[in-house]
Amino acid sequence: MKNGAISGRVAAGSLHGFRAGPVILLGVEVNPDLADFIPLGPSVELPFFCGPLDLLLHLIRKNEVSIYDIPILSICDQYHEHVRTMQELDLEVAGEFLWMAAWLLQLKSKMLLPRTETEEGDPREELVERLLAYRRVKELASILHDKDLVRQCIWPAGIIADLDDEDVELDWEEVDLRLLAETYLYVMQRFAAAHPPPIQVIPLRYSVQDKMREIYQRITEDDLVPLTRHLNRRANPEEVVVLIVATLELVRLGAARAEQRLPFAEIYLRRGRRTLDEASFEPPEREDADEF
Amino acid sequence: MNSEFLQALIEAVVLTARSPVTPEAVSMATDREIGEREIEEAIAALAASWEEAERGVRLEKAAGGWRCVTPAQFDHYLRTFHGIASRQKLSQAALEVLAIVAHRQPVTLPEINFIRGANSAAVARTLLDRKLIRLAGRKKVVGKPFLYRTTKEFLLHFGLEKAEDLPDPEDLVEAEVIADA
Amino acid sequence: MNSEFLQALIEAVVLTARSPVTPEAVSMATDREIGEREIEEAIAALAASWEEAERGVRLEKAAGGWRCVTPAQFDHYLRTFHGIASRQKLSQAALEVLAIVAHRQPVTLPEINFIRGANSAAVARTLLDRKLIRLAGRKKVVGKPFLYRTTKEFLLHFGLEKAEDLPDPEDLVEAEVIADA
Repeated sequence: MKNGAISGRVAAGSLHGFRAGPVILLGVEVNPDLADFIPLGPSVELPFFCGPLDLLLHLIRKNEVSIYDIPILSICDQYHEHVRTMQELDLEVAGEFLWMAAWLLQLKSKMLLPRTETEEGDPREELVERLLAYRRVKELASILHDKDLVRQCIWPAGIIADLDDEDVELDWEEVDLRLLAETYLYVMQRFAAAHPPPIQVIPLRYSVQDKMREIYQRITEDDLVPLTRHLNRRANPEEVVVLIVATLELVRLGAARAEQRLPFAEIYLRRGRRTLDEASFEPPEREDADEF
Repeated sequence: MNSEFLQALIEAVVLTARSPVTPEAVSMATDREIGEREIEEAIAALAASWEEAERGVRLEKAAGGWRCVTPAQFDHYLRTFHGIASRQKLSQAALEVLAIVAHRQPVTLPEINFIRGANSAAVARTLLDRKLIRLAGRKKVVGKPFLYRTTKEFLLHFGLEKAEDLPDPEDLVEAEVIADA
Repeated sequence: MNSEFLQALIEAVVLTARSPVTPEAVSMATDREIGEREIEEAIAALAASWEEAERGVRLEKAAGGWRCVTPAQFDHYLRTFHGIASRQKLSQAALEVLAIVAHRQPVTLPEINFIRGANSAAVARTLLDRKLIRLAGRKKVVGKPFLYRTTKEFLLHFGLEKAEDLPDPEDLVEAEVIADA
């Protein structure tokens, strides 16, 4: 009777053991507090499946068919229907669901074809094997789930012995490659923090005033300067930044006008209402200049 | 050393130890004056006496040794006292990956993915972070994928002495097939 | 809540607490169902009963609360026990030196000291004793310092065939690579 007892527990739906808990929409776990506020259109609640095999097992169970004799035609249609609903709900459908959909289609076509003598075995064989293996995993996972719930309520007791030195010690058995790598990265980060690279002072290679002069001269000569094309010729980002600042400064002073007909279209620079003399391009005096 | 003193000593040891206590280590602490067998018996007697009376702690055998834990009925009060709102439950995907690693260890991620029919990389990472699984070298096949094993933390969390103590899923499913027939 | 349950609850609290336990905090853990006075009495009764019998722990009043301590007569045994337990442990410093040797081998002690910002000679000696690192010649620089490498025992523990199989630490800590491998 031992077997009977176990099977009774299994058949009683321990495979569904996970379904309780938070509101779970297909593929997305939703915080129960927020579930009411998620606009979903018509209220569709689908159970959560953590993979295509999970979904297939659910369909087999729902249809009350044998795992060893899956009616591929109808299961395939239901599977596709389900994946379609997932897509209609705008839920991200993981690639593995689509891969299984393709496999089922292939099996369906094989089942529809008349069986030839030369063909060996049932085309469903591999699928059955994988479902059986997965069902075992789910069974064990269900046992772990029940244990997890109980074990979460248990606290390790222990007092700190006065004679212990407080150095954190690690169980050598538990030291794995990842901990070793994490420790290495931690040490190197600490080293980098303790030894910051020396600050390099790079002299400015472009001055705003020079660029203002350059653009102003071009506007005066050509009257029309395409800004983006002008900028594109400069590969150095430092120079591009200085050029843009210089352009904005010219527009602010009224020495240039910028025109754009359409969003994202070329920006043209024209002569402004003000004429600048050479003195306007001198760097402004700084009050605190003496301090440096 | 009389038996009362030995029991008190064991109590002091398990309550100050940071990981499960083996009778061997206690025996060594007495300079082998007391044998492992005697200590094992004393621990078992202590565990039984704590189980009988209403006590705030009990002794359990897990991960190859004995450790002190609180009974589940105090969880609510302890969480309030320690200010811990709630604990993160393991997701179904995490439980499936754990089940595969526990049952087939050492096992690689591609193998886990194949059995689950779903990508399990993110889940494996979470389990690594929670120290329920660990990396245990690389498999000597093309690409040298990492091998995974369960940890001592896994055994402690699920109250197991060793991973093999989990029921064999083959048995469970076979039983169901017999019932179906 | 009967008095036995309350005493057991107090036991669970004091044995999981990391600092002295006040009656007020226990009262709050019961949602003020039990008053501070009643809890103070229960703690005192518990302390007295532990004092009477030969026990591995006793309760003492300290810093405005109650805490668990081990009686002095067990000190010798506890010291020995924790000494034995720590033999299977690795200190954080040792893990750091091991990580540096593993990922930068061959490497000299002055280099390790420089990276860690701390003298690592004693730690390196421990790792040499445990056969996790080994000497591998001398570096041809001033002072000709010894070079360190990891050992076969090290590889065995991490399930690797050769030191070159050690993954790039950056990659290993990223989830994607665990998946690809």
